[in-house]
Amino acid sequence: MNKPAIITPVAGSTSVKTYREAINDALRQEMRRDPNVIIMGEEVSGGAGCPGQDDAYGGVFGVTKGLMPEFGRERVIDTPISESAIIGAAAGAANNGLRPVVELMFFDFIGVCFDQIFNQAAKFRYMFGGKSRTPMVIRGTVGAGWRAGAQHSNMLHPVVTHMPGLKVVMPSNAYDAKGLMIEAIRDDDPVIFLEHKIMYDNKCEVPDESYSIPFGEAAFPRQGNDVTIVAMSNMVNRAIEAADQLAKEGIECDVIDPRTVSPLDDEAILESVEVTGRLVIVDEAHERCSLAADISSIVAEKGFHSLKAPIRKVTAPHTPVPFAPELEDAYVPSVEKIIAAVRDVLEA
Amino acid sequence: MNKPAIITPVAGSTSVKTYREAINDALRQEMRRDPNVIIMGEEVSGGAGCPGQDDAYGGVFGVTKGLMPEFGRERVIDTPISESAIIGAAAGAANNGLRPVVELMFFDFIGVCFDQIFNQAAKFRYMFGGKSRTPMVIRGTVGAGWRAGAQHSNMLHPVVTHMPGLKVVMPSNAYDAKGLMIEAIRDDDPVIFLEHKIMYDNKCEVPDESYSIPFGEAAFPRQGNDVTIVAMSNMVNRAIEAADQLAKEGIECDVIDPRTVSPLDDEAILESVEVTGRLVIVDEAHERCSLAADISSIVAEKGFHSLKAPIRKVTAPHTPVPFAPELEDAYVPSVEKIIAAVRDVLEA
Amino acid sequence: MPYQTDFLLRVYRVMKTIREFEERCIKEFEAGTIPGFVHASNGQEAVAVAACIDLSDKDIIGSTHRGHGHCIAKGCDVSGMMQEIMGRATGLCKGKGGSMHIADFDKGMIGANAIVGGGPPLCNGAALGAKTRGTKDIALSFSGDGSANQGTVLEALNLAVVLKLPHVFMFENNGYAEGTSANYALGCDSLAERNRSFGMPSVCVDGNDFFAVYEACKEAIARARNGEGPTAIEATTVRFDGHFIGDPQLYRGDGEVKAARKEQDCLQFFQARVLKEKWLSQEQMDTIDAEVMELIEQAVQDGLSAPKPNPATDLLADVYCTY
Amino acid sequence: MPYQTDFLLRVYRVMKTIREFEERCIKEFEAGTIPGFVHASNGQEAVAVAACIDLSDKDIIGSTHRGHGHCIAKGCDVSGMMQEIMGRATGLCKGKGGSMHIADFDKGMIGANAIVGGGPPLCNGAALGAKTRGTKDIALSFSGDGSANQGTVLEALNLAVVLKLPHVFMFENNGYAEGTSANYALGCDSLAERNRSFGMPSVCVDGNDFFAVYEACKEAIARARNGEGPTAIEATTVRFDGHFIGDPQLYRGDGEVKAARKEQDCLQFFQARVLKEKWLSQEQMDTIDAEVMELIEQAVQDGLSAPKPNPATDLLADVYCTY
Ligand SMILES: Cc1ncc(C[n+]2csc(CCOP(=O)(O)OP(=O)(O)O)c2C)c(N)n1
Ligand SMILES: Cc1ncc(C[n+]2csc(CCOP(=O)(O)OP(=O)(O)O)c2C)c(N)n1
Ligand SMILES: [Mg+2]
Ligand SMILES: [Mg+2]
Repeated sequence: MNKPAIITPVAGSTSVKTYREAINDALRQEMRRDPNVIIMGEEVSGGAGCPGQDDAYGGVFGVTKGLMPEFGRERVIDTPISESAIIGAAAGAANNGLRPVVELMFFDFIGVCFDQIFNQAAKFRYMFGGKSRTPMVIRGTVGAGWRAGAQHSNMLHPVVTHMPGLKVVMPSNAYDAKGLMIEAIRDDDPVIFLEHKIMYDNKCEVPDESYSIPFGEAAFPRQGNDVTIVAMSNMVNRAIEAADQLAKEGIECDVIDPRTVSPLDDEAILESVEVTGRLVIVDEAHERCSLAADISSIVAEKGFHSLKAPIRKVTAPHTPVPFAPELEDAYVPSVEKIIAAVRDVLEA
Repeated sequence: MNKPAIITPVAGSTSVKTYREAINDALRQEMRRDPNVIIMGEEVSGGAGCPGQDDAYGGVFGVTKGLMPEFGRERVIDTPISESAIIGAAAGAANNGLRPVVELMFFDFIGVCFDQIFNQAAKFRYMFGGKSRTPMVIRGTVGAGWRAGAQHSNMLHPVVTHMPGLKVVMPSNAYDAKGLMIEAIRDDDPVIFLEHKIMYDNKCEVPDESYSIPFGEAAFPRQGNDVTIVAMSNMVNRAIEAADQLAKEGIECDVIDPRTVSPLDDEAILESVEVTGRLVIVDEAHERCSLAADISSIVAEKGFHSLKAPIRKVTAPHTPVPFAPELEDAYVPSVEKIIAAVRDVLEA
Repeated sequence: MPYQTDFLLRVYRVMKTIREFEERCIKEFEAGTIPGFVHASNGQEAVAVAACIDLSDKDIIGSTHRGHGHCIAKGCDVSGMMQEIMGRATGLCKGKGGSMHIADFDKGMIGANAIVGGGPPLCNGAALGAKTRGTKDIALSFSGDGSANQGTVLEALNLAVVLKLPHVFMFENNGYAEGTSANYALGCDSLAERNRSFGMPSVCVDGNDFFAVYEACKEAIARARNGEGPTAIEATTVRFDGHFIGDPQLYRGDGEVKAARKEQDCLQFFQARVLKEKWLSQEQMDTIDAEVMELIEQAVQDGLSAPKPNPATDLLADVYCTY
Repeated sequence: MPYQTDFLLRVYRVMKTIREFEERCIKEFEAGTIPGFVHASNGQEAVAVAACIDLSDKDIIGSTHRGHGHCIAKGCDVSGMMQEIMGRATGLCKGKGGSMHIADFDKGMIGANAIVGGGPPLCNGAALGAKTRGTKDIALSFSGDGSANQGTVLEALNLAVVLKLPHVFMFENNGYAEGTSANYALGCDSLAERNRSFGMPSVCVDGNDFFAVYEACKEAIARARNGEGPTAIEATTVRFDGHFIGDPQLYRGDGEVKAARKEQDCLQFFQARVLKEKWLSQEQMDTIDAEVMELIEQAVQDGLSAPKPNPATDLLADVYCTY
């Protein structure tokens, strides 16, 4: 197999940017391009009504830093702690001419605003007979590894992937994060954009100019003919590490990063399994009704005849995320577990 | 194979009861047995503060009818329309000596109270190091077929099945509904009890006495060696219909009703597939990250070597539930689609 | 004369249209020509019309499960509505929405809502869109006495004040949320006071008196257009029918509904007032009545004869703008 | 003398314990012995202690992300707490909860909560449990000025009134929600008034004056025990540190924190008052200080030497009561 590791090479200068900077870049460039793009959420600027500095946080993870000074409080809106009102306001604004990018500081907070996401924004277009557009992006941080405890460390992408009307983006590196954010902002449907909080300082070469990456097109960070490994978000980086270690022993893994999980590039996965006949799926979410299960079931249905071995899922266990570092580290799928799963499917 | 169609036969008299009556029976018997069992929700009695009759509804589907007159407003509590406050109150009460059975009139309403379910009640025991108990039951109506539109017809069981700390019950008939409700009330963990709204008038012989059905034990309404069909809730009834039609042609289906989807009786499914080598899963939920995907992935991992054909999922499409009867009927998996899927896996 | 004749004629026509539309929906539902379940708003016409009569198509309203009246007041085509309620391919939402999900973006009607409390947060957004784009358009949300207790509505009140949004919160207090009385479910003594405590002007008016509601809305809408922020209005009114069509209404008092229909009919009040003041003549209203009856009859005939959706082409369509 | 000496000694001991516990958490966090992130409550001790000092182990409190003070005031073992915050197997929650999820059911502490607004609905339930079982126990929930805008809290206020629950709502208004000022996020002029508008007695007190908060709580708790329903208390106080430990606090004014620590220290106020009134002597407090320092030092040593959880046995345990 010989597939491009990156789908859309971009002309012009590049520079090393962090995942955080890449997203900030995308937001700034789109806000300059389109006055209807606004940002809303808690602390997206920070310092509202305070005696001290404005833009005190620029988001608690610093992703929106500097946007309020450039675009003003009219377009970078700090809100009270009222997630249902925030998401609802974004959806209503999207129905009335704006392209809001709204932040859920931790995506775990969908618990207090889920209706406005899956029952309202996601369903408008269908319920209303195709007569509405709801161009909005909901950014949220996901994932464990931050010692943030059970209520601030969930993935939750399976829950939104299940929902018709939503698109779900899970970038695994700074390059994809910028291109996919620009695509998300220009997309006319509600997009869930999930940022893994432990990747914010991950760096790579990122084009300085604006570029977008189409949804539904996987990337292929490693290529090989022995075993297919599908992973998303930060698990891609662990899958790559596993693949590189296995490569030393001559085991060649085909690592697939769907980049968007809804829509999902199932062709890319099926084509790869046609060659390898072996599939390992790595998902940081809990196992039950996970994306790992979803992808496994697609292959078990459409790629069954190319399968030479059982499909292995490497996921988090069916437990909340524990606080203690030793437990949390054991909770998150590790490189070792991925390697072990690859060996399994090779021996099976 | 020769497995009991019903796990726990009960002594004493039986009578024909509807799904609705069976659940009402279970609630009444448990409330008589245990003064700590209370019922809460909107219109669970009906008529609160009104000039007319009390118990005016007994739940909009009549499931809790007659309980308030017998147990009083202290134990059958009508609430304002505040689902987060309702679920939170139930969880807090469960932490303080009661065994609340709380009703979400339509399970779609988890959108406005999801945090109290998956982030609070479900996680207490683990987060608090095993030192808490939260014995509560959340009843909710699910499913399409009622011309109730996109916001009152979801299944949503995949979303709660994904969540550690929750148990998820999906009875397909009146007999199971009574036994599983009694088990759910006596269980010390939060239990999601999903009632398919178009089954309320379905009847069968139900023991008059109290009995409970253990969680995690499947039922086997039809047995056969050709194809395994796994279905839950009302889809079980369609699977049975499909099996009976196919039986006329000599195609013998092994129909498995997990009854509870978390915990899931995966042994029963794996054992059946060992014999049939062919699996069809019927799920009224949307396809992505569904329970059908979940079960498929379990078999593709643990039962791979017995598989003789691709695993077929028969699910609802990736669309909201449409209102128009023609569309809604096409949306819900039909007996015809199940039969076609069985033929597929036989020919594959 | 404080009101223009053509304004009063328009008001009467819309109120009458809503009344007859709902009464006919009840008949059709009982005849089995309407699938699912329907929440009729007859008895509450004055609120819907007073709130919407001065709004343009660019102004946005967000409605509830009991939304027919709001749609008609905002200018939705009654034939398109009836076709939608009957689940026809030519309905306002191509039959995919139904009674609880009627929307018409060209008319600034962004949707009925089957989730109690779903609308007000969305109307904040519509108001934010207008404010950010610098138009003078406003948003108006409808809520009931029951939905006033939903956290989403309470959050929306605060956010509207914080962002000074051009949003009028209209609370239709018809005394009931399904079979639960407002007196029971609202722990406060006065909803209007509770709304005011969030930091916005708030009044309570007789929702059966069109003119009382209209004057309150006029002030609130002006405030919103002038960038002075949100206003809350509680309008006390009466639900002439069940929570849903077919509701036995055991929770209502003996003769309560009959008495209300006789003594608290906003439409009768309107007629009496305009006749007494000699603002309109009986003839003028009779003419409108006849035209309205024809309009409704035509809408029903359109609905009954309209094509049903085709699963092969329609089931999977319009989930996304782009795939 | 209006207060018993041993009561005042107890109050001082608990306030001092919270202060030193938090100051030490800050040191330990900076030393890298505490994983994750921690929200310290130093500066707000008077509210926590005044709210909990009269409560029994059967009375329930629900806390927030800033919960250390509430835990200590309710009687949680500080060593068990420190071990939990350090993620040790012997911590109050076996290291699975951490700073934002400390609970101790034996002490009637049903949990800190990392979801803003998560606690008050749960405390309604605890209160309902007490009411239904006919005990005289009560529930008390802590909320902040920021969480006051979360719909779950607003719903809980109304439900508590409707069901007449023995629930005291304590709002700690420290002026900030992370880097957002309460003046900005609360659209209302007065939180206490907004709470009152839900239909319950509501007051605003100086949260830095232990005695002011204590008297308000005493009344509210008595009301709850007598079956007279909920009360809301807004206590204005000061956050001495960042939103989280390590917060640069750019949003605060120059010298704001320094001035607050100097001029608005509830602990200093308490000391000054009891000395002025001659209710306690400096010696009595010095003795307590020494004992507290020892207690905290011991807690930290316990925490540092306590065993860490073992993934093999602990990761999968305690998700369910029964499997
Ligand atoms: C979140 C949510 N909870 C409950 C319901 C069920 N429900 C539909 S309408 C209604 C009563 C609403 O009462 P009110 O707001 O007064 O409006 P009205 O029916 O009187 O017009 C209820 C409880 C719902 N649709 N959504
Ligand atoms: C639902 C939810 N939204 C947002 C957050 C993030 N967050 C944690 S604490 C906090 C500020 C809370 O302010 P306040 O209620 O005043 O409490 P304080 O921090 O002042 O003690 C925020 C926004 C959260 N944990 N949960
Ligand atoms: Mg009402
Ligand atoms: Mg605060």
